[in-house]
Amino acid sequence: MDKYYTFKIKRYLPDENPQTRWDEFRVKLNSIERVLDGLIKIKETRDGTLTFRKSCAHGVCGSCAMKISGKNRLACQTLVKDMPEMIEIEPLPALPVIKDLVVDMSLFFRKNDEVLPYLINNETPPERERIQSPEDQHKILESLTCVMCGSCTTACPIFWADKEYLGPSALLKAYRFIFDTRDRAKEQRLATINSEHGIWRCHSIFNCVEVCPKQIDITKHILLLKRLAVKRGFKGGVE
Amino acid sequence: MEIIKHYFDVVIIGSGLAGCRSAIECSSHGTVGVLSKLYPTRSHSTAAQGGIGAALGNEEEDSPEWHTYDTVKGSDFLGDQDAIEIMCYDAILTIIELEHMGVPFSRTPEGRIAQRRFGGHTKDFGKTPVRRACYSADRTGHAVLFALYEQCQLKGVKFFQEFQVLDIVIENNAVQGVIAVNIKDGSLHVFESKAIVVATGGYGKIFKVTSNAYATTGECLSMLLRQGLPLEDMEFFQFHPTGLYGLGILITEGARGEGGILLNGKGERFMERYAPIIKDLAPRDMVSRAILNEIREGRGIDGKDYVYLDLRHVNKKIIEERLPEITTFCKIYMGIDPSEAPIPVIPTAHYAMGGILTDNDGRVLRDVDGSVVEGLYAAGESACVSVHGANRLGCNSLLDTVVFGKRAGKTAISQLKDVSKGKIKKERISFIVESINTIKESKGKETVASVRRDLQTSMMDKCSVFRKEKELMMLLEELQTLKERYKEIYIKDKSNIFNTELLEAIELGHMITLAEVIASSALQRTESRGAHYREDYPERDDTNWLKHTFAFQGEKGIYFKYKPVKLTRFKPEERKY
Amino acid sequence: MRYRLNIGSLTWLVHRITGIILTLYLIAHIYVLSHLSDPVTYNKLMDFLKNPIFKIFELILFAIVLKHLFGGIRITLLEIGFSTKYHKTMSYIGAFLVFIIWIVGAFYFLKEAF
Amino acid sequence: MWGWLLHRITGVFLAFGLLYHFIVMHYIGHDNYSYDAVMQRLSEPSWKIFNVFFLFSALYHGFYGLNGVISEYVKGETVKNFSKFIMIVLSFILAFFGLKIVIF
Repeated sequence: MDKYYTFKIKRYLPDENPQTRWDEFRVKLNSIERVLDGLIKIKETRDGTLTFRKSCAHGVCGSCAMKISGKNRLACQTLVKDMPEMIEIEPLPALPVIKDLVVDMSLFFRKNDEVLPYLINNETPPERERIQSPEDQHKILESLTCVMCGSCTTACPIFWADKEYLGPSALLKAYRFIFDTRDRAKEQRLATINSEHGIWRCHSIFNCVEVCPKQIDITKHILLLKRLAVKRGFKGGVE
Repeated sequence: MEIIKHYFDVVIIGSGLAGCRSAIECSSHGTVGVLSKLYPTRSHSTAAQGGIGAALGNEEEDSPEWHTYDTVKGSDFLGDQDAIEIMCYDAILTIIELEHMGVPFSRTPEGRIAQRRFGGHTKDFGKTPVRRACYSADRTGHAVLFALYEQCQLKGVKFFQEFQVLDIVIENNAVQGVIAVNIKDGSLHVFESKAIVVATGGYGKIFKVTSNAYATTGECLSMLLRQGLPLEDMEFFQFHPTGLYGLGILITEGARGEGGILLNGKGERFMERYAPIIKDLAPRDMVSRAILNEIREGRGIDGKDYVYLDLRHVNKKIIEERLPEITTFCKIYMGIDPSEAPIPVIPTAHYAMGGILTDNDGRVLRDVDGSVVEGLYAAGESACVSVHGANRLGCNSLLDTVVFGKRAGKTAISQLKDVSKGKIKKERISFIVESINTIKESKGKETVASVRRDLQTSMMDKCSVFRKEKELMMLLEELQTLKERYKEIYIKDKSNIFNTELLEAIELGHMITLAEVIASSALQRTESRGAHYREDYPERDDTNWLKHTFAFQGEKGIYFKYKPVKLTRFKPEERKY
Repeated sequence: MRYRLNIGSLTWLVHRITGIILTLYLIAHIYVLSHLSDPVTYNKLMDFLKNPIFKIFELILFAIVLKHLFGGIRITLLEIGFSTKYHKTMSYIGAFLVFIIWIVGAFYFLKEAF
Repeated sequence: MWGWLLHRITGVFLAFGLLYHFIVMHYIGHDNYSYDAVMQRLSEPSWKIFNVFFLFSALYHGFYGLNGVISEYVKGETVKNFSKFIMIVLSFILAFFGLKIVIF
């Protein structure tokens, strides 16, 4: 059965005057359609200038993260039937807007790059694969599912205030490598996140956990990192 | 319009698995620039769920020879057997390398890479299903892509994110470089290079119901076609049997690998009739045809056009541990829990077997006689070494991207010294800028969306699993009218900044060209083989169709050349499962 | 920044505000006590502080202290390993306990003051 | 890390200390605010020692929290360092006055 929804979209068009405005579009959508389908319908039939990022359309690539009805979500994963009649759509908070719902993500990606997001193991690799028990792999399983959509970091009040804060996504990425038994750069990574703008800025607000499209409990991982840092502090860096 | 110039020894287009893997290979011996329409980890490779096949034999006895046989049989004997052998024998080393790069595979109790059963993969030449798919829960593509992209970052590869390639410049049979536009601000960039690796993936978006992402439009293939290069085996397009009904989101074959079965309206496990031995784990073309056959004969679920994939009997822990992603898909999009309710599925357009003609080392060939385009390489779904032939086995695609991504990168580097630096002439750039402005300023009344929707619908109706001559002829006419309508497209968004409407228009032009190649290739192949099933020629005709088709773009339309399949070890036999 | 408040961010906001108020009060408290060096001015100040308006302030201060106290308990529990699944219930329980203790305390407090 | 840990330790101490402080001040005896009552209590060494710890914990806890707020909300490196410096100076002044009360 189809229902009418009103999409109230915050526009930002650099070439027009005034650059920012709110547009409203009434769209008919059925019960399994999502906010992204609505946006596409509007772009195709109403206003071709409406700009937003999209790719996989089923919640695995992380392109279409935006603020929907006051909360960061993936547009392709938010079913319209779960939303109110009037759906307010804005770009991700706290990042410079390029156009309409597209934000400049480079600051977010730089945060991830700061925690050395790659396996560092300079020992000569063995003949076959490196052995890792299922339990060890399970420890990093949840932090692996992150698709880097940016919803968590841009939903964190600390990141809004302090752009130097590494942010939940970067800290989760640090967790993924610190707790990977094959990685050999644990000290370096801990030093990066042990800084004034690292794990100590997290005040267990849980906004990141509220918005993560992959339902990752990010704060739990940051708390684990804090306990690890405290333990390492007492032991003087010895495992 | 000021133009920003760059120079790289190797320019790689596409940052999915093939692109990143060849970038890693090239980064050690030369400067590498990777262009991508999306941020690399958003490439469609991240949506691959099932696994990556390799005869590691971690869970049960296995051998690359059996893997070769399965792939050859799965390809309905159209795959070049020397290339398939290279892939299956290289697989073991490549997967181990991936693990060393940090890919977090799921593990066996002994700590080795875990493997599960997968469609078409069997033990000792087709006897029983074998555990050959190395997986990382049901997010294998995501796990491998992140590891490869991270290794690229470690090696300092330069990425140009959100750059749309407008033209691959080839002059006097040698690669000069690439013209691209930075989507963020519309600035024009020219990348001159010695070598170009095309790794842009498939073109599933040509079909209406597809599991492919919006970025898979295959415009680089049509750019090469327009410069006289052939596209091989374009009529073979795989339809994955289990896509969520109405959404096209994929339910990995791994679900059937873990014990899921397909049920029709009468609750029968109908696959027993179509593939008595390995039933639901038969290759994808067979399962897709079986499902659509059941629906056409009125045995769909309460008469409607879908069947059930039933996982209720699979023990809950396995579903949670090994299939978490598809569980969330079913819960979020259909509101059902796979361990309690059956999942409504239909075949969806999934993988392109055809693509740019390349040899076993990733070099792009100009013609059937094997003459090479200097400095041009291709890898992954966009290339057609033809290891997949007429139908790809599950988890051979991730393997293909990684094995041939590495080989393409290695060959590109080894030939760097004897290739001269590319030089892109002014006229070529202004020609491109001209063509964009004509699209931008055209005063027509058509919209990108309407032309695209008609293209996708007609391709889905007339050129999907079941094909007939009459329908294909009608399709070709429709494509001609679509070409005319394309000239009348009106773009509302005139700005330079992030103009997605203009990009979609450019992509649409290339999609129409590709659609025409697919339709005419399907029309001229008068037999049924693998994913290409002709209702008017239902039999496989090895005597005169055991050959690859090469589509060329001539003035008067598409013309074809052929080359026999390289048979080494396995003679074509009747394909029973 | 128009963003939807939820229990997590609300608890944090309240914790931060109460923390700042308490630190400011600490400064005032030390200033008042520093008058102990001279008994006369001290007692005069004490009488001045007796009028009911300051009693109300003290009551509000009591609530602020309790709120900050229970917020701190929640955060410390989380940090020593308490499961993050219950962070919301901890906030609700904390708020409820604050309210109960505040009422009981206020009852004694007012009884004694008047 | 140590600063953060001390912040938690002082927090826990303050939690109990405050309850003790409240009970002593508001609920035992009557009219505890007069000069003599305060002086009489201060004469006992145990109350004196408790109050010294209580003072230092309160000052450290409060100003570490403020330090956090500053490092998040104050923009600009120099202004941030300057305001942090001011906070430290202020806390020492308060410590001095506080001690003066408790010791004499």
